[in-house]
Amino acid sequence: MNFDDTPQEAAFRAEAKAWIAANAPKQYEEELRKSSLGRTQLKDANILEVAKAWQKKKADAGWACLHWPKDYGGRGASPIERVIWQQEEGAFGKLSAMFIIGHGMCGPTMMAFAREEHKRHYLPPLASGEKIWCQLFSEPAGGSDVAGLRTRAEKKGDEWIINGQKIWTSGAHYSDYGILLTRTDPTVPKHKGLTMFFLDMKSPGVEVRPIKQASGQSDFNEVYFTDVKIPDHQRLGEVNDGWNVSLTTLMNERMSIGAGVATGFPELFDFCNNLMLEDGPAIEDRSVRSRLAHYAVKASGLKYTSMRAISALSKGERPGPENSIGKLVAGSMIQEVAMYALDLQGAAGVLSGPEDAELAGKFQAMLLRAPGTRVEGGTDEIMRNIIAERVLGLPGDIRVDKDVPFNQIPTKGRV
Amino acid sequence: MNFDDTPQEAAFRAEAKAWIAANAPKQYEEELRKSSLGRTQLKDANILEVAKAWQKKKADAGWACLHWPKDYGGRGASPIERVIWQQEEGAFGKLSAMFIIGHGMCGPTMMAFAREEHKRHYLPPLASGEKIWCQLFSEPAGGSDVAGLRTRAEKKGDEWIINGQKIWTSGAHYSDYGILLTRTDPTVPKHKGLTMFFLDMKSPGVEVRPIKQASGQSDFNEVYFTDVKIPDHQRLGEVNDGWNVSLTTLMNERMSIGAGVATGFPELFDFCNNLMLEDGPAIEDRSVRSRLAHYAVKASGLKYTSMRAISALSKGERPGPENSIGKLVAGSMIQEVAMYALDLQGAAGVLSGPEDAELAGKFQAMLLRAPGTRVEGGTDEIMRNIIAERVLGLPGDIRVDKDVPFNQIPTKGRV
Amino acid sequence: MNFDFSDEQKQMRDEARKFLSEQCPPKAVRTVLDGKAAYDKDLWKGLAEMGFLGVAIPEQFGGAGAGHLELCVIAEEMGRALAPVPFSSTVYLAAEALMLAGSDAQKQKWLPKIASGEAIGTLALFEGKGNPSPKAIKLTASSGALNGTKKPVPDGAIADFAVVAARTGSIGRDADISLFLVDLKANGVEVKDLTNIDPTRGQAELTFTNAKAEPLGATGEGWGIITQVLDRAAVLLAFEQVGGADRALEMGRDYALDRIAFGRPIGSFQAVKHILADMYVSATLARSNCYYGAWALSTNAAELPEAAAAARISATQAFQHCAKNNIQVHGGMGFTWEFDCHMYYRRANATALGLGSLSYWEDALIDRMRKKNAA
Amino acid sequence: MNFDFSDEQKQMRDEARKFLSEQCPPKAVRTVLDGKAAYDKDLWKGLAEMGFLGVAIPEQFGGAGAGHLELCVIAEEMGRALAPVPFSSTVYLAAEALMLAGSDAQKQKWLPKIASGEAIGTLALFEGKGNPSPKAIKLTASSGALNGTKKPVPDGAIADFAVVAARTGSIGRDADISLFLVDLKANGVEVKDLTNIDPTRGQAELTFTNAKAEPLGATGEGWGIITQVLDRAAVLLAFEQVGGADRALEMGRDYALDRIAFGRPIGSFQAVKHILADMYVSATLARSNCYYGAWALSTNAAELPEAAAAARISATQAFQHCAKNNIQVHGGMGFTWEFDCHMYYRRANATALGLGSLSYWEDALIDRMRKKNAA
Repeated sequence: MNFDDTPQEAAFRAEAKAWIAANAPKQYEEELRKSSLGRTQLKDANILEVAKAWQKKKADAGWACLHWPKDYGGRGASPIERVIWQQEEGAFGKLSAMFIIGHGMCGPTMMAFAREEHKRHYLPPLASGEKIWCQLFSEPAGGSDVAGLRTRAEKKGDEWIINGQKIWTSGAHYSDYGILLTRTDPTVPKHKGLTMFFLDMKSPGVEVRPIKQASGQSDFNEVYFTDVKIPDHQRLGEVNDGWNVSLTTLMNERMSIGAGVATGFPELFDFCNNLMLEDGPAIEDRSVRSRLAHYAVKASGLKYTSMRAISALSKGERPGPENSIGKLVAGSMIQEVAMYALDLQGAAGVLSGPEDAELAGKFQAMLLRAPGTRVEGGTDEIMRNIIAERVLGLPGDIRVDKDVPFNQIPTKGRV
Repeated sequence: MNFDDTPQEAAFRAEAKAWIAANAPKQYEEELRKSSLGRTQLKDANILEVAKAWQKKKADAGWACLHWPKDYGGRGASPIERVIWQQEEGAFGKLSAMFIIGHGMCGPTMMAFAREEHKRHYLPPLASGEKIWCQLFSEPAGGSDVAGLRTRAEKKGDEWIINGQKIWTSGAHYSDYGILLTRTDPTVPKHKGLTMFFLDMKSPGVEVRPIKQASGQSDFNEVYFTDVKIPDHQRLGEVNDGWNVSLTTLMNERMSIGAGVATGFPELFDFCNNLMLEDGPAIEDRSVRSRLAHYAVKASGLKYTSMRAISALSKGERPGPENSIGKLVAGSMIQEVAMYALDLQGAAGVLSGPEDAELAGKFQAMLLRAPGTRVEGGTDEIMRNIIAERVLGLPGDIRVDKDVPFNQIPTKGRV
Repeated sequence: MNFDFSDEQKQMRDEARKFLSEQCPPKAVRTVLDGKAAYDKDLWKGLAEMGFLGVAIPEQFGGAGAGHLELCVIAEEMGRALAPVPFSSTVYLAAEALMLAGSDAQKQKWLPKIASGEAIGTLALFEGKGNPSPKAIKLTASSGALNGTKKPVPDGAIADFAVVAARTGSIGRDADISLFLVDLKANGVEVKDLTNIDPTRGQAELTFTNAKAEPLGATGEGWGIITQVLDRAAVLLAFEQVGGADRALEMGRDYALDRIAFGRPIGSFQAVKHILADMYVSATLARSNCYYGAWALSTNAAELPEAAAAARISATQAFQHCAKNNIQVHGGMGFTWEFDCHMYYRRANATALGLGSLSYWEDALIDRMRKKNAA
Repeated sequence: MNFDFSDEQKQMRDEARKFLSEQCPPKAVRTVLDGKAAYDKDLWKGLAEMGFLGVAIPEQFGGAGAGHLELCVIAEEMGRALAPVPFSSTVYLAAEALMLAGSDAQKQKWLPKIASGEAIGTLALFEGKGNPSPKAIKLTASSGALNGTKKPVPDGAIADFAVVAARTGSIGRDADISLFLVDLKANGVEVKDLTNIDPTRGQAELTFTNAKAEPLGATGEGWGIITQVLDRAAVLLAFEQVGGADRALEMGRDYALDRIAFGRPIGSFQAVKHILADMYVSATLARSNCYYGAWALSTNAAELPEAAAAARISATQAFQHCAKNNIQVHGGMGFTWEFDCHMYYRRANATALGLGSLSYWEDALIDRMRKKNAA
């Protein structure tokens, strides 16, 4: 048991470290480091442009999408090298946020199901950040039940005509391409009538509308499709086999480990370390200490769970349910942490304006963003189901819609 | 909004108070008051005998089973008078523990379904505590799924022959009679093939074996039936209508409100008020205070919920789900409280012997008894289902065994 | 015993609910949320006309003279509807302070205007972060003039007058604090609106520079009055919180009944059922604690300090719990600006802090129980 | 980085598991539970023969000299099997204290006997209720003789020797505490067995009346040694706790798969599934914190105090959580003496207290993090 690199790993780390030191946009490092849930922005620059420039620079030097094959814009690196890169990239890694969907989900799906010429054409600019991709699965009627989607794709000649609506599409407003899951046969049970495509987001008939979130920000979009045409050669996988294709996409999402999840603990500890309460320093108050300890061991537990997963990865083992655990624990924890930080501020905890609020409103922003963390990418309840079923081997929920043709499943609970 | 008695209520209270003052076994009052979850015993007397004597005295003076008709040994009192009696009886009410099943469940079931001559014969000695009754519903295969019971009753002439096993029968070892739910038709869906009886617990073929609980005590029994004969006139309700009969029994259980549930809070508050920690009085430690406050408002919330229910009762309204809330909240709370009280004792918290342990091991006994409180009379999960379905109107769980003949329902999860 | 509101009080609740459902639908709340108005003036006027603003103000001062139980049932409905008006600052804080400590002339001047909706009042207590404490008050009063800054002051930007806590002694003990009445439209008062997590209820910074002020109550008795005002406001605000919690629970329940996933209403999944059951439990416990608080408030019982703290804690927990899990039951839709869930979440978290935080009241509760126990 | 045990260590774990599943089935645990034996002598002997008792003791003192990572994997298996032997007192407390502070002669006298199973040792620290603290130590040492009472002393009734913390200064500061080695079979030691919530691990009261004792470590350095011993034992006991938590989770999972209610395995109900999922989460977080503790222990890292506290807290929480909810998943059957669930519940709650309570370690963790932060 050790935290040491192997000689190979050490060499790789040294190379990465040196290149980052020479090339990273240092002027934003401090700002990126301090950003936390609810607000990653740069004061004096457009974060989208800074991110694209950094990604391009990485790609030109062979540091983009490290685990992808070289032919498609990657480096052919090992999983552990990818983790080392992430560790060294540090705060600059926050600039990759807008590429995560494309690199983590769309790219792998293209690699597994697209034609070779498409791969050579589309993947390198995706890796280099010149083109941004989004993922179009969720629908208003879907939610946790992804396969309940209703967006239709109908074949006309060599083309498919798409009509419907997607929701929760991160980055659709700045995306160039997207992968799209559609219903091609509503007369069969829901998992059996789906087909996957990729499409140009600039196609006629695609309309992107930002969703204003409860926090007041807009990280997500609705995307409307009106008679959008997609050529059949942009189909991914067989007709009506889209569910299996989407499982590849979602499985790849689970592969990205080691990035760490935001728990809010470091911020809270730091805050309490500097806070004076009426009776003395907050950090000397035993009720504060008890709460801090409670959160501390969750945060460290997640951190070391992630390290165990990285170790397993470096031995070639498949990742386990670490991501589900991380999301489940961190999601509700960051919400509690934010509430507690406001509590410690007393009545002034309501203030959220950067000039008047404690720490420029960091915890207030966290509080308002937190409800989303317990939902996005799978609700707490779905995460518990995943752990119960995939890890513990418990039976799946009873599926009343399993053998029912999709168009006969009820759509409204009360009449 | 007030806590005042009406003139009638005040008169009733005065009468009850005076009678209790003149007649209650005062010598045990202090001991009864101090007893808490996990141990209600008397040092120098057999609690069963003391309880029977007190019940008989009450019955002779017309203070037993207040809400029952006078003809059956009661007083014909109003629900609010019953509550007033309980308030005045105070710690002596703990002596009624062994009669609760008989008075709260068996008696009302007999009143609703037995023949008139049986009622006149059996109910008065039940009210006076001369005869003790038990309830024989639960089975090893049953648990939360009461209707999944397997004890068979087969008709032979004017008699029924009973074979099978019951479990979790409180007081079966000192009971004279019992009400018994049996399966009379295993070829129909499970709720439709049940029949209810009452029987003499001294009947040949009835064998009672105490269950040793996790706490080391034995409050419950297994009861085995081998060719036990019950005459048909002891049937309660129609053949195969036992499920509906049992619902009457269980509904009456919910009617008994106002008795209050044990949360452990008063004991914990008292303990912390007298405890010195290394740095000073426990009650001045802010982490202790925070924990205490958390429990305090749950305890007071339950207390005032119960008072609201009593007020509703006195206006003739039906009791709501107060019992489910009380059980759900108090069950897990008393377990946490016990763990916390041990925590505050430090390493010596493990000691449980009356001579060496803090407060004679009160909290240690509470800890070991507590897991039972989250299960007996319906698990936490069943309570949440009841609240969700009966109060909030949410759909029932999906019932895979609903229309399946009982003898075709699987009995083992893994083969 | 009748541990419940009377039929007349329940009737008043029904009236208030009906009035608010018509005059204060979510759309009206959003007008203030979106910054299109500082508060809902029409609603404020309507509440005055209904007699709700002065329900607990004696008739001789222009109120209905009904009492605090009536005010509790109205408070619950205000919380349910998220009414975007300065009700809590004016009615729970300013009016209560006046009724407790005001001279006849002061009551005569302000209470009728409160009841009629002509005057908005508030309590200027806090000076930056921290909980209620005499030590934290630095603003000074001398020769009837105030100097210093208060923040956050609820509804401070729209208030006509404020009860201001000032230091009149040297150390910061209870006896060093006195209260003053200040006309906020007069010279020497600078008002700055502050952004806060619940834009439907404003917060402001008030800077006083030789601002003219008249004493409210005797010099050196300010802290005692504040403590009483906070206890009384704690009960009333707790009713608002319970109203909000109940509504959040209803929204979650309704959505769970209507929304289909995996071919069934999501409310048929135990995970969702049990979230909602737990919300019901916490809302019920809070309501019961609030009823006890209402009894203590309405009878001026010796138990009020303890009852107020219990109601405040329990209602804060319940509203936060129900508001956040209402979003959870709604899933992604609950996290959109379009759905109303976040308005309850914002209000729940804002009301949790306004009179001092949960930790503060927890500590206070045990302090009070301990003193009672020792007595 | 290899944040995992080595293949050899895992092999040792498999051996230990196999050995314990054969030599220490629940029936064997029940023999001690039911008071038919003070501990399982055959098992103790077997553990010695397997080399498990001396796995971290250097070869020169009769041990295997393998190290503390190896001891961690064995500790986990001991916890899993609820081994009813004085392993934690002898190996984590007495042997660690000897290795840290013993003279060569002392090590030579006792360590080989520990490794061979001939001697049972313990640490006599507590004097009634309370957590580890120099102030709480009243037992005095003068001229090599001890006077005073220790309680509870783990496995005190079966131990051959004890490391005893005594006051050698006047006030009760750290520097007033020294350690002594006492032969418990000698004159002046009175032993009383005490009933405790986990009868599979004994607790005793030791009364010393002019009992002969030899110093362990320098005078006045006792508290520093104790702190180190407790940190080391915290990591090792945390592995026992994680072993127990894992087993409780497995028992619950298995029961949920087998038990039918309402026509389906109870493990198909979300309420039950999610209880088990949460148990898995807490057991996993605890395991990861323990691995970090194991690394710090095995490398004598400066991070040990912080890592030990985190492992202790996390493992205590996980074992209590899993043990109590294993009973819940079992329903009524889980509350019978016949089922093994309560043995894990008893052990979980007893191990939560042994080295100082959860509150104590929570406070210690933040103290340590704070100091590191300030440094």
